[in-house]
Amino acid sequence: MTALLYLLSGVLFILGLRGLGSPRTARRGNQIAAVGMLVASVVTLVYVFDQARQSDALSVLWWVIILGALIGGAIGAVLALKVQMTSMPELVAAFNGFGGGASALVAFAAIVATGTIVGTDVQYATETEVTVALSIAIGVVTLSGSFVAYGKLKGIITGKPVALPGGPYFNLMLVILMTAASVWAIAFNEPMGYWILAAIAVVLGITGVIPIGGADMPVVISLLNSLSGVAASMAGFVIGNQGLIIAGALVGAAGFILTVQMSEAMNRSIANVLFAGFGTEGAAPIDAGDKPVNSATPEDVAISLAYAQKVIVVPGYGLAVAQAQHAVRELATALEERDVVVEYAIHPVAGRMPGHMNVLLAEADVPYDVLLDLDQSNPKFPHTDVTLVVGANDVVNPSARDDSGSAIYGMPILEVDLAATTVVIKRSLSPGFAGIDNPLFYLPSTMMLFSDAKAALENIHAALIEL
Amino acid sequence: MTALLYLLSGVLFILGLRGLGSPRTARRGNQIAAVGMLVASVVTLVYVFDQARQSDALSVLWWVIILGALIGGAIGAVLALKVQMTSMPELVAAFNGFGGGASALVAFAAIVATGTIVGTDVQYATETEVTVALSIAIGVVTLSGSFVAYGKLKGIITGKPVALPGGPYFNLMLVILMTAASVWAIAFNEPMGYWILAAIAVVLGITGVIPIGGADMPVVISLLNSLSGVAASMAGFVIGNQGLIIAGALVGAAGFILTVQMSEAMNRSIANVLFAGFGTEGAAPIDAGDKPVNSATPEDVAISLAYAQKVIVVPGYGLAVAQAQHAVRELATALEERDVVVEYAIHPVAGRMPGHMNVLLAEADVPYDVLLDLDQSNPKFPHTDVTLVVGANDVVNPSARDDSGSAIYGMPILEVDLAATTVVIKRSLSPGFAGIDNPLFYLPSTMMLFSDAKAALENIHAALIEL
Amino acid sequence: MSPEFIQGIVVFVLAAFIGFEVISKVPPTLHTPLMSGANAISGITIVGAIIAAAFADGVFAIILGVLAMVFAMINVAGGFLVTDRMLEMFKKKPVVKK
Amino acid sequence: MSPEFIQGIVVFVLAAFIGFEVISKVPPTLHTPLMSGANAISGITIVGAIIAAAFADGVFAIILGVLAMVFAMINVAGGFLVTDRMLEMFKKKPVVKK
Ligand SMILES: NC(=O)c1ccc[n+]([C@@H]2O[C@H](COP(=O)([O-])OP(=O)(O)OC[C@H]3O[C@@H](n4cnc5c(N)ncnc54)[C@H](OP(=O)(O)O)[C@@H]3O)[C@@H](O)[C@H]2O)c1
Ligand SMILES: NC(=O)c1ccc[n+]([C@@H]2O[C@H](COP(=O)([O-])OP(=O)(O)OC[C@H]3O[C@@H](n4cnc5c(N)ncnc54)[C@H](OP(=O)(O)O)[C@@H]3O)[C@@H](O)[C@H]2O)c1
Repeated sequence: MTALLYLLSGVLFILGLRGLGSPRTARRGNQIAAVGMLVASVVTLVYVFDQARQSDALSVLWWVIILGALIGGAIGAVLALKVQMTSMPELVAAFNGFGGGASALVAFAAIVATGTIVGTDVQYATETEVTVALSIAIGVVTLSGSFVAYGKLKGIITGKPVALPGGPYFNLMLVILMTAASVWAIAFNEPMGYWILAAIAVVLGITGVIPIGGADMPVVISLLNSLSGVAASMAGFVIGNQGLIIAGALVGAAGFILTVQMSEAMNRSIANVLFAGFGTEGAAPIDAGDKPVNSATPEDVAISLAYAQKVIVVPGYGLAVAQAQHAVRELATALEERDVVVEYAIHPVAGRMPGHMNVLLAEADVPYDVLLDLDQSNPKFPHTDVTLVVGANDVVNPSARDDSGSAIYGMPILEVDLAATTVVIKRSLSPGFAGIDNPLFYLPSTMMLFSDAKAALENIHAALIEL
Repeated sequence: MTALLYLLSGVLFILGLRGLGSPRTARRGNQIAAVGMLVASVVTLVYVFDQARQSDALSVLWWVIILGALIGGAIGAVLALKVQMTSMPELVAAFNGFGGGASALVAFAAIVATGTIVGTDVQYATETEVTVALSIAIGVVTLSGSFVAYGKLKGIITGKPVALPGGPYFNLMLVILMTAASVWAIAFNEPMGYWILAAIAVVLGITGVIPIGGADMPVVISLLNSLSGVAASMAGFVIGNQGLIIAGALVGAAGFILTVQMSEAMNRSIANVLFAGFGTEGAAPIDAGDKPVNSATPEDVAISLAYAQKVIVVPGYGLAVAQAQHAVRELATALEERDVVVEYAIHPVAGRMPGHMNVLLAEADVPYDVLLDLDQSNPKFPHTDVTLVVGANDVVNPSARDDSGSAIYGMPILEVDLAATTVVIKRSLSPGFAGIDNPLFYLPSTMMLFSDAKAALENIHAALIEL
Repeated sequence: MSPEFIQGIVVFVLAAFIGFEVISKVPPTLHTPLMSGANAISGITIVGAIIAAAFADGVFAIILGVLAMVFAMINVAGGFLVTDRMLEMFKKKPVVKK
Repeated sequence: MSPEFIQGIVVFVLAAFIGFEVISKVPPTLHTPLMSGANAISGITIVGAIIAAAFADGVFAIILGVLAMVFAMINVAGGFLVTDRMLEMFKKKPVVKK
């Protein structure tokens, strides 16, 4: 029976994941998955109760379960309900780290137990010991890796790629050391080996993630999410629980495929993300030579917007970090009151993680039907009076289309240079994530407004009211 | 180990099925699945050998295995290599029937065994006996149902829907009787019940399929294919073999989804196919009243084709039954020698089963790149000089687009009426599968050539050479 | 229910989900070969047939065993061969003329 | 290898296939919520945490058990809640003006 109920929870996870794959059913999908988790938890509690009833030697430490659940639940709920939508990437990283850590702790609890945990003896079969080592190794790497990702996204740790001595070979060496520690633990029945394994895993999590640029963190988090699924699955082997094995494997595989798709959306391979040290956030301004730039004031921009018929807003990473999603929505409303038609063109990787911009604009109550994706918006730019680019750079760089020597050549872009007038709001001529210059800025039809995104939008709004 | 090797064969089946879903990888997918079958068979032979070695009481009847394999393999191979591509639907039906029958036989063998078949005792647990009943019931229904489908497709049994006394309730009653027989067999431990069950299942297979029209047989076969997968899975429960359970469930589900997709391609629901008795093959000619028809000779058609620049051929069911795929290809070649551009527009349900027309034209060596699907061909008809409709009717019926009262309203069609001239080759003004009149035949721009498809194409070809 | 039987249900459900997902969107062009290929895989019952034939005891059991082998083998051999024959024709041919 | 362990491998492989197939083509718009939702499901390790906490013997084991519960619960509660909060925003809003 227990097995069938775990299967039921697994089926609910499958249906939930499938639901999450389509906009109409996404919310319901998440809820179905949550019900699956509830089923799995209740089944486990009943199982625990039953085990204890059947054996006099066992008594259940209910207070440990309740205490842990209350503390963890409270922390999780507060974080989830308090977080700003712009901070979503780091929150997911943190949650994921805790999940990986929990799997490692379960494996540790299993080897620490002197008596009969889950009815098995302390003396495990070799294959089970291998899964103990795997849950610890993968779980701990997930934990420490996720917190480095968190730090990078939060700005506590530098977002720049940090070169390691020996590059990837350093991490390869750590993996070899971890294997050695595991062999020691398993072959010589030496629990100390597991603790050494965990210690090295902490280091690997750090050195594995630190060489990767801050803007690549979403891909890293997705990969770590896949790993935490695998860690859960391995913990399932340790305690002989198929519910864990099924759900863990499901997330492990789904997370991996999602990672691949995310890399593809950025026109990169996973290997390139993990090992290339791409990304130069905060790089020095490109030497623009004496190429002329049309610098504009908020008043200039307000005038061209006010007398336009059709405006398309192109939000980018800069809008997300400046938290300007509400400001842009308010400006759009003011324009609509003047009968200007305003739409938004959303590049798949605009923002801090794929799909992030849609979340941000949804938060600011931008209606779904004025959000255009890549294929919908590109045919519209030639018929657009003013395109307002807010803190976007790479995703509107015409070199990706025109210059086969460019680092981002071939990446799909929003062709804002085809609009009659393009306004670009950013703080300087600094390059974006890819670290390359953008010919768009020097076009005669482009007006540059050098300012923080939020301040700029508010100033334009103010100037518009004055008109 | 055995379990893991069966898992490997299951994985090969999954990869094979996935490969079959895309044109580039389809052949390789089938080969991968065949390797999976080889793995499963070898693993089973080794397992059998091993069981016998371990127990003195068991000896393996190798000759039974070899004899059966040789006879079955020879029959299967001869049928597969000899069959004409136009007879594909009935061959798949026959193969499928044998598969279902085999599963039922396995279940019977398990209950007949007086000693130790597969190491278990004759006295099965109740749940296992339920699966015995299910494999017998589903397997036998598949067997007899498939052979009725075979007969209908072959023309041995009438293709017309045959109304049953009581309609679907008759079959419902059979299902209830089968349940009663199973309960008798299981609850009272009475093997006779299984034989009665099998006898009623033979009837249900017949009465389930006979009310369905001949042209709907492909959907029925696909559904029976799904059932034979389920029967195999149930047989897996009976003999406690997970290789069977996994592969059977896989095919059962895949076959079911395929059935749904087939029905959708015909603009119908599965329930409509199974219970509506649609289809009136061989119906009396529609009374065309005194609507004028342009009747043409092969010479007339040859002239308009010869002086066209662009011709699109629309093959239908009539081309398939007349086996005219080679004749049409030869005519096209002759036209190409006269610098006429010839392409083919393939409706998804043109032919005797979905996708069948592509197989037939591929057999006749028509190159893949001149085959247009629905979306590719419809924009081309307005720029086409002559459209040559060979034995197609419903799929080119403009009523599906124009007449909201029509039985096929909403079904996607090939809009051949938009071409400058349309030539329709068929034997009479009889309706097609849907049994409704076709306004296309009475258009001023339509020429009707009343003849068997193959003869007509050969006559046009001959006339073309004379020109 | 015995643990083995429950385990059977677990793998049955999981495998069925895979079947559903794998055949999610197949172009109608391939429906005929796919049906034929899936039919060949349902010949997996050959595994059961081998076991039934191998350990048949008594004349009647032997008859059942032989028949099961014959039936299953027709499905397997015929199914894979005919699917391959069909798909071989789909192979991109060099466009000879034009 | 024990039969249970082998059975574990079987369901692992099947479940992984389902994971691959289900997330075959998801629009980038949903990548952020999907990642967050998948992350919540990986909190399934709560099952292990409950068992570890329930049968902990000794102070050290209790500490591990409490920590495992806290960690897993943060992941589960936080993960599902934040995903729901995000997706709630996606809900089609009535277009107020224009
Ligand atoms: N979304 C993802 O999941 C993801 C993940 C990894 C990588 N990427 C990569 O990130 C890039 C995203 O393209 P993007 O065009 O959105 O961003 P981008 O190319 O990184 O450019 C963002 C621009 O925003 C400006 N900016 C930063 N803070 C600002 C503020 N407070 N106010 C105004 N402007 C500000 C910066 O210029 P100033 O410094 O001059 O202000 C910068 O040039 C792509 O290359 C993509 O491949 C995306
Ligand atoms: N492909 C599938 O899988 C499938 C399955 C089930 C149902 N269907 C249904 O079948 C129909 C298929 O449309 P379709 O346009 O291909 O066929 P159709 O509408 O059935 O018409 C076929 C026409 O071919 C003519 N014909 C028959 N034998 C001929 C011969 N030897 N020489 C020349 N003409 C001959 C018949 O007219 P004469 O008698 O006047 O010659 C008939 O009108 C659709 O309604 C579809 O929904 C298809």
